[in-house]
Amino acid sequence: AELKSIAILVPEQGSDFGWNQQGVDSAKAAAAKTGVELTVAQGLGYGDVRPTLRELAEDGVGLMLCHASGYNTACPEIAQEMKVPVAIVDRPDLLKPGLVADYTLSGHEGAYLAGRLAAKVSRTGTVGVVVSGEPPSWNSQSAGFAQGVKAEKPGTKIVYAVIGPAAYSDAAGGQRVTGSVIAAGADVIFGQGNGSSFGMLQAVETTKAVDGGKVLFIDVIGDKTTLDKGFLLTSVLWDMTPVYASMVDDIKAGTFGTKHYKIQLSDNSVRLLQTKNVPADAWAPIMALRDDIISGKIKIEPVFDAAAVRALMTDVAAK
Amino acid sequence: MDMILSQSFLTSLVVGLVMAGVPLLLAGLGEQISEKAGVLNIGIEGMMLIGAYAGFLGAWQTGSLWVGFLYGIGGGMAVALLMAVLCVRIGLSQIVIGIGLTLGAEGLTALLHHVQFSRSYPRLPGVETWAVPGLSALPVVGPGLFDRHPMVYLAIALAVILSMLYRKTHLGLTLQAAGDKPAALDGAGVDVLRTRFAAVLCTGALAGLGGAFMSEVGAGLFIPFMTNGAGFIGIVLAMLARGRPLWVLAGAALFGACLSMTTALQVAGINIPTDVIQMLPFAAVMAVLVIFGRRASLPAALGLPYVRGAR
Amino acid sequence: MPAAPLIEFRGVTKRFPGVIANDQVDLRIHAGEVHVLLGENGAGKSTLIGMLSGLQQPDEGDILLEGATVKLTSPKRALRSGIGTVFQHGMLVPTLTVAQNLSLGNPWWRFRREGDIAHRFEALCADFGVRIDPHAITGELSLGEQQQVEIFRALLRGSRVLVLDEATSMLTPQGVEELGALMRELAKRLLAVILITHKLREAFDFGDRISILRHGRKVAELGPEQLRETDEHKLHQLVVRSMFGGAGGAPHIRRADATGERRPVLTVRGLSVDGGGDGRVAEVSFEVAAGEILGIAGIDGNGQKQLAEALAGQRRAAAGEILLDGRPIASLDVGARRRLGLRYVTDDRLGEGTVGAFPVSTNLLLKEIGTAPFWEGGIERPARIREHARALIEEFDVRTPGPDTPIARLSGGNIQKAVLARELFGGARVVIYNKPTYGLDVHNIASARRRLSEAADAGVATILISTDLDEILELSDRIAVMSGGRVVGIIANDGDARTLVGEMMAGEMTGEERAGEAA
Amino acid sequence: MMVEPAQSSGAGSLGLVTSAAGRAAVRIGLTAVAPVVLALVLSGAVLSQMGTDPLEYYGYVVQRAFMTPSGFQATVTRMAPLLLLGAGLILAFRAGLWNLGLDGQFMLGATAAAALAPPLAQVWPIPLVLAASMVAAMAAAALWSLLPALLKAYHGVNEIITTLMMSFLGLSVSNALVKLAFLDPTTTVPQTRTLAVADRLPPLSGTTVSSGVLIGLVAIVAVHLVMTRTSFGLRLRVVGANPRAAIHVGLRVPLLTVMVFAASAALVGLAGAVEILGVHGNVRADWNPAFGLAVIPLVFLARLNGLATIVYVLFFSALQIGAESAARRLGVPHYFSLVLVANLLIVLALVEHLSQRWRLDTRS
Ligand SMILES: Nc1ncnc2c1ncn2[C@@H]1O[C@H](COP(=O)(O)OP(=O)(O)OP(=O)(O)O)[C@@H](O)[C@H]1O
Ligand SMILES: Nc1ncnc2c1ncn2[C@@H]1O[C@H](COP(=O)(O)OP(=O)(O)OP(=O)(O)O)[C@@H](O)[C@H]1O
Ligand SMILES: [Mg+2]
Ligand SMILES: [Mg+2]
Repeated sequence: AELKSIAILVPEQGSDFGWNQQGVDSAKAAAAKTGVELTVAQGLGYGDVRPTLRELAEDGVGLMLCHASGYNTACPEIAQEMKVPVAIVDRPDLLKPGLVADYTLSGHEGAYLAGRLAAKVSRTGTVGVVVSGEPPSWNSQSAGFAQGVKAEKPGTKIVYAVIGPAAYSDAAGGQRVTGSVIAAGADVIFGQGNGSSFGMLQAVETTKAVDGGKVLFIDVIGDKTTLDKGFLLTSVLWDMTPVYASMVDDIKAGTFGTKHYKIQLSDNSVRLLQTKNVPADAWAPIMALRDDIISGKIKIEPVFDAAAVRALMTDVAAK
Repeated sequence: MDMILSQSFLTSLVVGLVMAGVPLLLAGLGEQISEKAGVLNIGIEGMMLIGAYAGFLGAWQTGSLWVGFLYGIGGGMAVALLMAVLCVRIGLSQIVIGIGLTLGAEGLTALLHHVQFSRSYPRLPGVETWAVPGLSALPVVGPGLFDRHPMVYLAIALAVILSMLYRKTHLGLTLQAAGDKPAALDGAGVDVLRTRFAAVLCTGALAGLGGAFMSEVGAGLFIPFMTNGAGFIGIVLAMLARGRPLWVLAGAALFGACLSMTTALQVAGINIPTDVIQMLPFAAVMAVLVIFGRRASLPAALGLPYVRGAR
Repeated sequence: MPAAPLIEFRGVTKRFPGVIANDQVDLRIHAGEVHVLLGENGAGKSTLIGMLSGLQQPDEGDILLEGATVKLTSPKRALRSGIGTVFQHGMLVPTLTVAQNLSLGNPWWRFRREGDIAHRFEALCADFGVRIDPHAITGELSLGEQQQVEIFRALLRGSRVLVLDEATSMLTPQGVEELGALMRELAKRLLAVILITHKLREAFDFGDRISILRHGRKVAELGPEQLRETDEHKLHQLVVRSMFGGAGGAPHIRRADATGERRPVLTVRGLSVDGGGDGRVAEVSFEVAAGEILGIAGIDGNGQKQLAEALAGQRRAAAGEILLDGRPIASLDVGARRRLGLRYVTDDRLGEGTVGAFPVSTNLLLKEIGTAPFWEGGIERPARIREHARALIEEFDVRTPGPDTPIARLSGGNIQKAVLARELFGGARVVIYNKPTYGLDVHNIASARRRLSEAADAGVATILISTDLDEILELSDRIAVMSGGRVVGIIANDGDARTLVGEMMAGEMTGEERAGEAA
Repeated sequence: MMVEPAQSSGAGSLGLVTSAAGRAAVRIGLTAVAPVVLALVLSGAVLSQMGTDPLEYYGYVVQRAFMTPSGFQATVTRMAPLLLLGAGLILAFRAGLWNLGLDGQFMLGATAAAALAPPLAQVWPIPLVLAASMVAAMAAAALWSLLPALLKAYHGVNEIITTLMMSFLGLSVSNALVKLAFLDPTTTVPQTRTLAVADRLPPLSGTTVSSGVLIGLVAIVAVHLVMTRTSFGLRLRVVGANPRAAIHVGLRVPLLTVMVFAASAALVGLAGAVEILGVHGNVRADWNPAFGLAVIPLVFLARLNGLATIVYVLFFSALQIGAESAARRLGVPHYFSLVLVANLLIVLALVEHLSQRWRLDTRS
């Protein structure tokens, strides 16, 4: 089929150095690569997006990228109603040929590597995971991270804390909770959150680890290097460009909605950010592990359930 | 489990309590001044938010937290000025205007943030703490409570000072008369409107300072909607405290402690879902109300505009 | 002529939307005089002194203090100029102590020195032979005490002019006497006292000079010589004519003797009510027969209000029985008692008797909400409601632009007429009146009393609670006196009732003695 | 100019004008149109500060929200929960009760409906499922209001504190319920089961408008009529306007208080149900549209008049729909609509005050 323009819908402004920005940037890159027009609908919030979807469909958009797990009920419904293909996240079960495709994003492979790296650089033998909420994509990364830590140094403790209900914007809460996690011994923080992740970063920058040394921060999805003041260890970067580009190709080829799209280490759609804060000798072994994962030598199963994630943490902590 | 008992962790819980509690304390003390004087200041959430934004802006532009606090106070007072003119001077409904101001402040700060900071997310450098000589050497509470930014001490001192002012000077009497029987205060030769006007401005100043503390010290940055209902909790604290600043202090500490506890339980690996733990502070307040819920002695003229000689 | 006046009003005019409250008023107030302002309700008395106390500013004219024009732009200015005012409605903060109230008005940063002010207050009290605890919570004092506190407050502030707006309306006869003595004492000490009252008796007893306002204009002034020299009856006529434009006073209504054995309609036995902080009722028993008026006299705050509310069903009784036509009703609520014919005319018409923002028509049916034919199946029938209102407005001569006017826009007297209409309408068996003429002018007082007695003549068992002894004596068949929540005696209203009641009110006779005597 | 004082019954009625039509037109012009224009101008200043042409923005909002079929349908659909929330608020506010716990009650209602409807739809006929879910939602929200209601009615505890606290609590509870009790096991997303599109409240024929809007309209008109035309409404208004008079005339104030709270919360809960059954189909964890703070100004703007509330809700829905679209085209975040509503509220309150003063001044 012919495809002239696509649209991406994101809940927050596409300038958050995270989920939203990465989605918008990737969509831009994919549109440029495949030669289609892109409409960006950002800051839509977590309410009802049906009006926007209908409007986009009326405007002749040929593919709508619903880049939020909260949109995965509305988008397939409107796809059906308006006969316009949509791509959603976190609902692989809703696949529908020609209409609905899923690209559940899981950076668990990258998070696993981050976990290995964290365990390597931790001096105190304790690392922290701070999240603002427990959506599936974060759960799988939290789990991946814990598995990585465990694999690298089984004795390492993992402290896990969720900030709270309104935590997307709770920057002060992010700082407070991260501060407590650092005080509980963590000297590497794996942080996932939107606005609150800036609070986590702030805590990392301004709090000393229990051994008096520096605390390092591992970010997810986006690249905050330009904002870094020397505390960013790495980031599990996502790049949806290949995903979006192949969606466009699939629509053109008439095969849309027949397969799941993934981000993964193998095509660099998930990768670990190398910063100057990574010790020189630590990077090479991590890259070797990456190759093992790609080759299938190491298998990491994604864990999406919050309770299972917690079990993983306490498990580790109990050792 | 050992980390739960480690000194540094316990300290961090005290720190968490202080960080969460101070903005609530300032907001509660501020709201209390208005309420005493008979103005139910529902706009305090907006005042905090503007204070948070202005405080961050000031600190970020000048590099000085103290200048930031002044900005925050100014921001809060600007909103309060609007409220005072509309509700005290003109006598419009305090609840309507309060909600309007909160909405407006939410929208405005989110827009300003979008225009100014959403591409750079600037953060402030770490906060300089000031250790109270002697006390800061105590275990746990020493570093947790007595090695903080001076604004923490000032906020706590403010509760004590206000409590003393209310008891020792005519401030408390004047405010109480403005709230309980404004006509009597007027008859005694004190301008009721001016008293209430000043009270609302003080509320704005304290709420703005609380917001500024949140953005400058609590988070080190500004994020839209970051006050997250702290102002409303301030209203609740002020109402529960029935005019006594030290009760606001206790209430703010309780709330802060509950928030700290949620972190503590999680870090301890106690597997209760976060949402259940998050209910703690609110459930605590409701429990207090159910158990001690006698007729809350709110000022008789609370919420009513004063018009001299009205019949 | 006396020396230059302390205060002088020169051509003072004050307008309110739709009313000229004061019209070119000239008035001189001299030191050492009690100057009485008379005038019917709405004549402009409060407005005039409002300008003196800084609450309002004149639209035209000047106020002079010792010959010099002053601008009294705020209560503070007035206080500084030595003008102390005791307003019609109390002006103390009920939640503060007396001493705290006295120190109100200091700048907020000053340290509190309640000890000092308490001492000075006590000294002043002693000077005038009064005892009030400066550390008592003001709201817990009696109204008379609160008023004395206000007067002393004005004196403590060094006032040279003391303004008392309807200061006597809340007081008992003794209280009035005491206040009169206090005023005379103040005048002796060369203060100027301005007294506003509705009672001519007080004006003649306490006043050195009387000014009469009518429709905002000063229509007469009687100096000390005139007051001394003119014959009392003539004086009375003169004043009444000035106040009301020659219409004369109210006709005297004396009830036809209504003694004789009649079946009691309302029987109260051993009724006790916990009043909380504000007065209680203890073991009260009495009966009222059809067509009978039982007056309940007593100093304000001796449980009358609690008794009335307990009878009406607004307040729970702690013990005792209430029988209506022999049927116990103590467990019934207000509505059920009303349906049985028990009605209550409250003394607080604006505070609880009416909903000011609602139309007259609704207020006339406020106690019948939901009943047919005005509501059918819960649905309002506006035409019938308005029709009902028109009829009552007509019958009770309620002066209102129409049935849809919010009742708060009516004058006090007309609001009271509407309340009377509501309570007397349809099958009233027992009506409890609580201070039914409080705050009304002479005309309205007369018409309210006439209503009350006509209803009684038509067979309504009537309970008349009043602090106005004259009213009780004028209307009642029997008189009960309440003191400290008890009925200390019930006597027939005959020749020496005034002295007996006065003695009981003053506490010179115990309930047992009284009961023995009355039996 | 001579203007008769408007006849206003009750605290906030919109002075249903009885005087001559011309005068009424002038008054409406001055008190309704002028403030809107002024608020638009003030907010427009904010827009132009952000480098956007206000006229273009407003034009675009009107165009999208009213002139395009899908936009208008979206506007009308968005009205449904707001109307129900407005109805609940009018009921409470007219009775003098500050029910500020809307968000918690709304979410509990929504959660109850979302928990019940999908499994029931497997076994019961759909109309019955929808009705049962709505009843459950109303019951859940009403139950949640019981504690504040009882505390207010029998202990005089200020309901502003308790409803706010219960609102925060309710949000946590509904979240916990979604994540722990009513989780959809077929997906990793923490949300309830989804009610199939075909099983939801049917759209108005030929449109995408949820028939929830009819429920909303019926509810608010019913509340309006109850408050203005029935004995029950009058009793509530007496309680609201003068609680002491209510006791004096023998109304059972505590009972009425509890009833009003329950009814108000039930309507709010119904709003949640209608939003779920008509639009969303499920409740996601951590979802909270926070309609409360937006609706309160609307009912005040409408002076607690049900019919006027419909107009303001329409205005607000249009603003939201238009602003979402304008955000994309003109780059103005939709937060702008908050600024506009706040401006409108303040300006209108001010103008109303001034016009009342002016009315008094011209009376003599
Ligand atoms: N604030 C006001 N606004 C409008 N009209 C007023 C106001 N105050 C007084 N008036 C009107 O001015 C007139 C004079 O009122 P004022 O209170 O001075 O009378 P008064 O002689 O003290 O009566 P009363 O014996 O009832 O106390 C009345 O018609 C009154 O309604
Ligand atoms: N606050 C007010 N604003 C405007 N007008 C008022 C106000 N209060 C009273 N009035 C009007 O002023 C007039 C006088 O009021 P007031 O209560 O003093 O009546 P009055 O002359 O004493 O009558 P009555 O003898 O029946 O009590 C009335 O016509 C009333 O409508
Ligand atoms: Mg008067
Ligand atoms: Mg009068």
